[in-house]
Amino acid sequence: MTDAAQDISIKQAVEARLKKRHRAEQRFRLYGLSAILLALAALATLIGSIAMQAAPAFTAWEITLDVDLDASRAAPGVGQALPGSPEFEAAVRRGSYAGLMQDAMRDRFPQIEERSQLRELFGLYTSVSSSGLMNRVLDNPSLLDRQTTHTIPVSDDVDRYLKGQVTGIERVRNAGAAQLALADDGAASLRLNPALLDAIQSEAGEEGFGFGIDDPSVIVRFADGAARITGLQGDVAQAEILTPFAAGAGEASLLVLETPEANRLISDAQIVWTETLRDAGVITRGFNTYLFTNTDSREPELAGVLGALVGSILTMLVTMFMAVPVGVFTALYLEEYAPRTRWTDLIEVNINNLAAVPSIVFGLLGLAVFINFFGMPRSAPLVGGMVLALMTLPTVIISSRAALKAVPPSIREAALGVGASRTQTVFSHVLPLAMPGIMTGSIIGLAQALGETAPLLMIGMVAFVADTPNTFTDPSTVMPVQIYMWALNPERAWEARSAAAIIVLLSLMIVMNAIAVLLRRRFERRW
Amino acid sequence: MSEHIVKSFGEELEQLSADIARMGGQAESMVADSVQSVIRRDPELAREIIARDQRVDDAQADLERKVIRLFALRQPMASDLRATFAALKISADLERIGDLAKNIAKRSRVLSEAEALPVARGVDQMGRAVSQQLKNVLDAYAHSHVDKAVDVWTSDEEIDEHYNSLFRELLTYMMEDPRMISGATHLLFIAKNLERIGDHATNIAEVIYFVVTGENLAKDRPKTNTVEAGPEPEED
Amino acid sequence: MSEHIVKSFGEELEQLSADIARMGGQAESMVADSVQSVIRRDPELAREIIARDQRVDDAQADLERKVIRLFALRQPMASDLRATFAALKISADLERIGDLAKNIAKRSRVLSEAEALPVARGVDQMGRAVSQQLKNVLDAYAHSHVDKAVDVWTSDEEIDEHYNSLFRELLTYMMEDPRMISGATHLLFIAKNLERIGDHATNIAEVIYFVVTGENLAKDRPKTNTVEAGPEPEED
Amino acid sequence: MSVSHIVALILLVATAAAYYRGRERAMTVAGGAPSRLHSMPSYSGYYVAILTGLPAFALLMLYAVFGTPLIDMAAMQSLPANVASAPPEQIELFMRDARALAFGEQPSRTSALHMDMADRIAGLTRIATWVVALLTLAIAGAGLYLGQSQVSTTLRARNRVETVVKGVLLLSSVIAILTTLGIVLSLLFESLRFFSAVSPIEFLFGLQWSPQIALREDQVGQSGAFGAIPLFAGTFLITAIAMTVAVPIGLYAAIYLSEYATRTQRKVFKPLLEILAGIPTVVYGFFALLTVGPFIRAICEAAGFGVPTQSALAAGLVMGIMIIPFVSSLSDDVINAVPQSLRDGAYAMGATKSETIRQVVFPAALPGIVGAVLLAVSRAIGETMIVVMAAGQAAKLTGNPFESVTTITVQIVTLLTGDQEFDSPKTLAAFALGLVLFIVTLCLNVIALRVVQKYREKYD
Amino acid sequence: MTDTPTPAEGIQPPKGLRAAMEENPTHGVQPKRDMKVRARDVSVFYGGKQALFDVAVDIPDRTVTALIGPSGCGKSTFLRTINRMNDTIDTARTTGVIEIDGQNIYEKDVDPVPLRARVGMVFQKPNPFPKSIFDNVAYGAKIHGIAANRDQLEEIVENSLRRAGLWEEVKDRLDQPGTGLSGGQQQRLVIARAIAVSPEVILMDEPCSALDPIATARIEELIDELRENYCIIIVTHSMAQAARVSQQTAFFHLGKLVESGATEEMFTKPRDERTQDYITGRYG
Amino acid sequence: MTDTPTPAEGIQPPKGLRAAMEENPTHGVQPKRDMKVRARDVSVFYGGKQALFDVAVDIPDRTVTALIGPSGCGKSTFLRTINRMNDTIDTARTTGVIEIDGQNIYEKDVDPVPLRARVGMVFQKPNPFPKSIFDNVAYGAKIHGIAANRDQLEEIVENSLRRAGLWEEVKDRLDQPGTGLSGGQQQRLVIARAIAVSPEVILMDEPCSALDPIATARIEELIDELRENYCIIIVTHSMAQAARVSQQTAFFHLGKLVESGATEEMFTKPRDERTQDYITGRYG
Repeated sequence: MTDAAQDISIKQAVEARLKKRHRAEQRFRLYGLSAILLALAALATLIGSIAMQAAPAFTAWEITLDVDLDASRAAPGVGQALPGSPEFEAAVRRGSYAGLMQDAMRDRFPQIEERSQLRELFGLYTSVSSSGLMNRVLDNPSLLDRQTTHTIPVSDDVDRYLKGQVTGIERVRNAGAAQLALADDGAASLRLNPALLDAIQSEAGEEGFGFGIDDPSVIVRFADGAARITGLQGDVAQAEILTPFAAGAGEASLLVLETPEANRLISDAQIVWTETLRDAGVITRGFNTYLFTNTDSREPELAGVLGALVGSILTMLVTMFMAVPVGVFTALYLEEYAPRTRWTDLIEVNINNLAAVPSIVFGLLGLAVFINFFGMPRSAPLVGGMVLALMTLPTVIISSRAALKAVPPSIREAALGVGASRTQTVFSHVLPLAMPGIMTGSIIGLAQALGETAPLLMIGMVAFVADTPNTFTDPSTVMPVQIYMWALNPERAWEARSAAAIIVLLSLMIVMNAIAVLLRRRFERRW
Repeated sequence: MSEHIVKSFGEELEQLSADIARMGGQAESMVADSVQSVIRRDPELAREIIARDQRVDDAQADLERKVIRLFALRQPMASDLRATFAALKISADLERIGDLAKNIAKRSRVLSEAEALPVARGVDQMGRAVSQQLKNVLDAYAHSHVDKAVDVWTSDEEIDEHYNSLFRELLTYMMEDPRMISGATHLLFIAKNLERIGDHATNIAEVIYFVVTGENLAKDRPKTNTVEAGPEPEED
Repeated sequence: MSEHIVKSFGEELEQLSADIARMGGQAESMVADSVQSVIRRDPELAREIIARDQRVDDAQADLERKVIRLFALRQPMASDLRATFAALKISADLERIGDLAKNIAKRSRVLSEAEALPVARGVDQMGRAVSQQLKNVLDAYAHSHVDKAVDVWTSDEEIDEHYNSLFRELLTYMMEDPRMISGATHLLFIAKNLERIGDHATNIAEVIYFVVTGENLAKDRPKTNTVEAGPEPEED
Repeated sequence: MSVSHIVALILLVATAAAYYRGRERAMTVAGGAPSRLHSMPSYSGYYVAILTGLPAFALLMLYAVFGTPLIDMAAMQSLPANVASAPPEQIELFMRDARALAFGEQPSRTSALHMDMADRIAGLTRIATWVVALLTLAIAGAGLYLGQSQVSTTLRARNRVETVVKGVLLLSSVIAILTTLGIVLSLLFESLRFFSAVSPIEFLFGLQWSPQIALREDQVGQSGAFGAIPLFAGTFLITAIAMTVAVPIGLYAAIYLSEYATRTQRKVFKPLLEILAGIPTVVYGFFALLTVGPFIRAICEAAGFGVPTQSALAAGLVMGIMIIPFVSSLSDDVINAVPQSLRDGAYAMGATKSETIRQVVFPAALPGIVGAVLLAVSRAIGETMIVVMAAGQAAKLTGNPFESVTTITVQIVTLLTGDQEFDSPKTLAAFALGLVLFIVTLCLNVIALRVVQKYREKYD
Repeated sequence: MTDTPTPAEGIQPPKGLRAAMEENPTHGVQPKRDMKVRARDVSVFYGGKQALFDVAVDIPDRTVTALIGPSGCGKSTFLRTINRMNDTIDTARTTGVIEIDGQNIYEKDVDPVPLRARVGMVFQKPNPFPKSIFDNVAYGAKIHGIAANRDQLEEIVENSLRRAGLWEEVKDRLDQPGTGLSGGQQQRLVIARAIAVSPEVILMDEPCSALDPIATARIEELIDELRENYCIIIVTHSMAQAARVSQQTAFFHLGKLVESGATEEMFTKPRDERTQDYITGRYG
Repeated sequence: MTDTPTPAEGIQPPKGLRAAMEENPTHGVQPKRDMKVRARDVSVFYGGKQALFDVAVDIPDRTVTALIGPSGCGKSTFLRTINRMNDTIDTARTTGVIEIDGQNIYEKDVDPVPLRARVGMVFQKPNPFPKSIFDNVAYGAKIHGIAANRDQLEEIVENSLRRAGLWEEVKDRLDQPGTGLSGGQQQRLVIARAIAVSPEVILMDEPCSALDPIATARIEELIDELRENYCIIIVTHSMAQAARVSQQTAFFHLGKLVESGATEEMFTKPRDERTQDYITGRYG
């Protein structure tokens, strides 16, 4: 090879291939980068879509009513019962708060008298909300016989309408004058001035829709009233009155709802009332505190995560106090004490396997052993925590072992070499050095457990629980299960709720992981 | 003994031995030739020998340089260390032997111009004995023969006897004929030189013993002649 | 130069220098004393000197052992290597100087029994010159003075002149009075020995030059006397 | 605070005191020079504390676990014969009410018999509590005495304490074994009950899965159809889709991260990918159900054919995304474990980066990567929430990814949530499915772990 | 060079071997003197594999004894039998007798923990605890209850650091982590830590293999100083190092002790052909 | 000893240094001869830290040149500039000029990939690929497309293994994994792998530090044989090794090149005080 000619030919051979090789290099690198970008795009889509779905759930439209807490209706037969006494409480509980609120509502729309219309009107909020008012009275008896304002969330359909999720809306204010023509048979006709007519036609005409039940609704509002146009003849429009007019004519404004009434859960009339109430400042938008202060509910607008959150915390406590000490002790035993025998090999293989056993199998274990065999209560954080502890145990053991392994043997040799016993070596050198790693691993394991759903479904944590659990044996649910249950509800309002719950859960996990990362950063030691 | 893993180290050590062997050969021939130049009164041979000494000197300087190099670069151990060390010592002895032979040659040139002295046979005999010693000890070195080296070491005595008899003979001549004093003095020194060459051969024998066994030959060499015995004090 | 990190290595090297210094002192005093014993015709002193030589020999053997040990255990490098090597060479020279002094002492014992020769002054002068050379070169070694060593090396010529004149003088005596031949022969050898001691001092000077500079002194020493000049061939 | 709580508190204090007592004693024995002792004084302290506390606490624990059943048993000795011969469920109910009465809780019903039993239980409990309390304190006292009298310069307190510590650690490690044992036994036990009703052959090879039929006993074909092949097929289909997504993306991502990414890129990308791993599966399910499913449907409708929102493809895609970080981080570990020296070796030969990766790093890491992929497969098979929410319920035997399919895990969830009779084959079928799931994943895990372990040994 | 024990004082061949060696006059029977460690028939098995075969050797006090030999020759294994560090390896099994001051440390009732305080050990890689310099040195004294109070402890720490030649370099930063020192300093810290419990024997397992020549030289200098007070046994990969620091050398080969004796002898005239080959770098 | 280049043929001090050295007669200006590698003003920075300062040195062909110096002196860093291995470290930046056969390898258009085929490298720890012995050696030839067919490839593999002195040991098991060989054999395998692409320069970064003395001796022997055909540059921790294998030595200290010259000169009469101190083991 010292032959110069050969050297040159080798050089040429090398040069000849270079271009091809560099192109391959570029390609390969591109694949790698695309893979990462693809994965990140998926992440972005996931987070983005959830955030978008969740965003509306963090605000809530509320209706504020002036309620007259007449004692005869709010606390019938209260007599002289002292506030706070059982008699007082019983009296208040007998009170008809729903009625009081309906009265307050009716005061807003004195024109409405029809029963069916009234039912629709009261459908703007959920009647269950009236219990809130009762609780206020119980807490503050001085409210009795007074006028007070009470704020409740509007119903989910109204809420969705107000957030623009139900239908597209076109509003034309001061569109022109309108005059009520005749209104004898419930159906009415309106005389519209040309400007208004133009406006209606320009809204409707382009798409050429009619004014049937399957067409977008065109509503004319003036003089505190509103009517939905059902047909046009010259400058006269047939209309269905939604809210009676206070006067015969007025400067009208137009409301065009793109989704036909038949395709939505909120009626034209409800929309009109909602609009009216909003214009009056009775319906306002605020931060959705219900999401955090309420427990689960059948009504989306009232449902909150508090119960599930407390359930999760209780469950995690059980998991933590079981999995972490046992896991760390096991890791210590295996890593520092156990002689390498068949027995320890078995334990080791076993632990590694457990780490990869599907979580649902742990659920089956919990169901068969804890609930059926030991007869422990279903749906309880205690059982849930135990099942999750068993599931988390391998993670804790493995990460603790990794942390212990990362402590260089030289430290052990050093300690043994100066005459420390095995236990002294372990507890005064190895364990403290491994502690940050153990903590990090444990927190990550707990965070995983926090997000775990499947095994808890097995042990009945899927039940509907309307109370906040107080003890480890109370029935409860946990965050991920709550999300699962909400997500499976058919009403569209749950979608946002569960997305919001997801955001809460993710924030919780982010906090835990951040602590873990911080711990790792703070105490990371490179050997 | 096995070979060195690093061949060049082994080669360098062998090179040292080879250098010693070559130097030994040169020194040996110089000794034999110088005695011949005395006996044959051959100034040409003498001149040639004197020129040859430079080669031995150069060889010795070269060898010394190699040994230092070896110590610096190879750090020889155990037998290698002893061999290296021995090469150093033997080369010094050989260089001295060369010098002594050169001195004999120089004196032979002076003698060849003066009147001949009737001691040629004695010088010849002594020269042969010394040459033989030298040859034996170099053979012992070449083949690492301890026994042969010990033989040389013990038989130094013979040469000392040659020297003593030659010394007495020369003194007698000088007293008999003062004209001969100058020549006899040179012969005296020649004899002395031969005796010294014998001593160096014994030194080499000691070194060989050390190389092979790692031990020193006992200090009390079984020398028989005493200081007071002859008219001549024993050097060393 | 800084200290060795491993102190004991430094100590061992210093020990070598100290050993050389002590040997040098012993050799120096032996040379001076042996000349005195010739001049003062003091057989007692001579006997004592002969005994003292054993010490120098032992010291040299000991030093050689230490050097081998040092090579084996410390693998000296660079200046340390040169110093170790130098110690080895200087000790060999000193040992030879001791031997030569002993030989002078032996001859002085023989001489003191015979008739006195009138060359005491010449021997004395030459002895002093040689002793001075030796002293200078040992000083140069102790203080690593290259210049001083080079001085010694160049001034060897002086001693050679002393020797030549003493040689001629002695030859004259011998021819004049054959009874003196025996004594004069011894004196001849004594002068020769002194001249050799001077040569060894020059050798030591060369070694010192090598230790300090790492270079060899040029081979062509500026010697003035030529082979044919005097009646005596120059030993090299 | 109950007597037991007070005793526990006293015991705690006594244990702490015993520690100080033991240490003090050791110092006294040593005359102030601890080096004369075999063990340091604190070990004597621990030793005495252990003797004092451990047996006593053990007794308390035993009482807490077995006390109630023992008392019940003792109380039941006096049950009238007619009650005693009642079915066990009724006795159980009766005892529960009696216990509730005894401890002042709300019973479901009361009777004289109930009151009688309640009195008996209350009395026995009071006696037992006091006996146990006194016994506990006595044991603690004895331990304290024994312990401190043993303290001497030659007492091997350290060795004894360490033996106890080791014992505790050993006990902990047994729990992991017990868990596996629990899984195996519970699955096996219930599955055997299932197989006594449905033949394993039918279960494993049957093509029809419709367990819903068997709701009422008088229904025809009450055993329903328990042929699990459609479930296996559905599981396989979804897993295959998931792996098609996850393996290439995960692997290339790992390679890019470990070999190409600059330090800043790595700092940004890696945690982002890890976020993907940390997201709960229920969130992925939600995503699949409400975003991916409708999206796929929309695309298909645009392309002219109708598909259901819940489809194998939606579930598989999302599961694939979920598994990407799993594959990438395991592969990243494996690739990083390949020693730098190998890369240096290849670079020094003049290999380009991609050549180094493809020809040296990847082959070296292959066993580990195979292990990682197997683990990912096992994970995909066992994944529950995504498929429950996004794959549908239809037990169809199909290879069309746009159709809705069902999987083993979906069926387990379906069968076990809601009201259930615990001995109907429908419920038990879930355990049989669980057993299959466990065995399959176990096999995958064992193989994967073996492969990974072999790989690790190579570069340790 | 000054007070090297002569071969006669050095490593004693045990009785069994003496007969074989009496031919060699420098290795004849010698009166037994000040032997700190005596090993007889020491064999070590790792699992089913025998790593050490019937090693018998006597190691004198106040001397540095080097164990040399090619990789896997058993020198480290033998070193670790002397403080029973092999006990910490599950599969290791040691047979035979090792006496320290006449007491067999492999007897049943010997607790290896206090034994390791008597027999200190320094490892290949410096392994200070990730604690302060002070705590590193004080650790042994603490667990063995050697210091009665803080003052005593401080005294022990200072003394040990002084002896290890580290005091001047670290006295102003005793509270800083020991892991922040340079490699050579760390190794001296570890030696100080070993000294702090006043061991009788110090074992060193290739203590300089992770250090550069200058740090190595410092450690060698330290070993040389410590020799006056301890029985030091050092395993080294480097023959040159064995030559420099030790007075006694034992050569291991294939798990057997081939030859032992004064270092000077070993490096100038080894008796066994294998030793000779190894030392001079020949095929072995 | 036989064909050592004299100092005059050896490492040439660059022009800048020559003036300073002309006092010393053995280091006067020499005619430029057969210099394979020329470095000028080479500095290396790791992040903000400068690891190498303006190194200027000429390295002759067909010679072993040793780079020595205490830990962290920059010797390995310099070595890695010669085949641009430092490029693979993100934070490393190299300035200055390194010429191989007169071509500056740090010029913009120089592709490090073919460069590394010309400049082979052997590392501290033997790093055979986890492939068969054959594939290990064939690797370079394959990626660079050197062999036209299987026969040529086999020939290249055999030749390289022969040159690396490994052929006899492995010829019967070429298909077995290279990682199954012993440490010393692995290192020779790696050398064979480097040779297979016919490099002109071979860099070795402490190639024996992971090996025992016997394996080390084998590698040194191999290096000595390879010298006839290659320009070999070796970084070594061990001065003794530098002395044994090299003809030229360069001494680095604190990132600077202190002295370079013939090895024999360096080890018997170094010119710089720092070199002297380092080589003789004095405080430096």
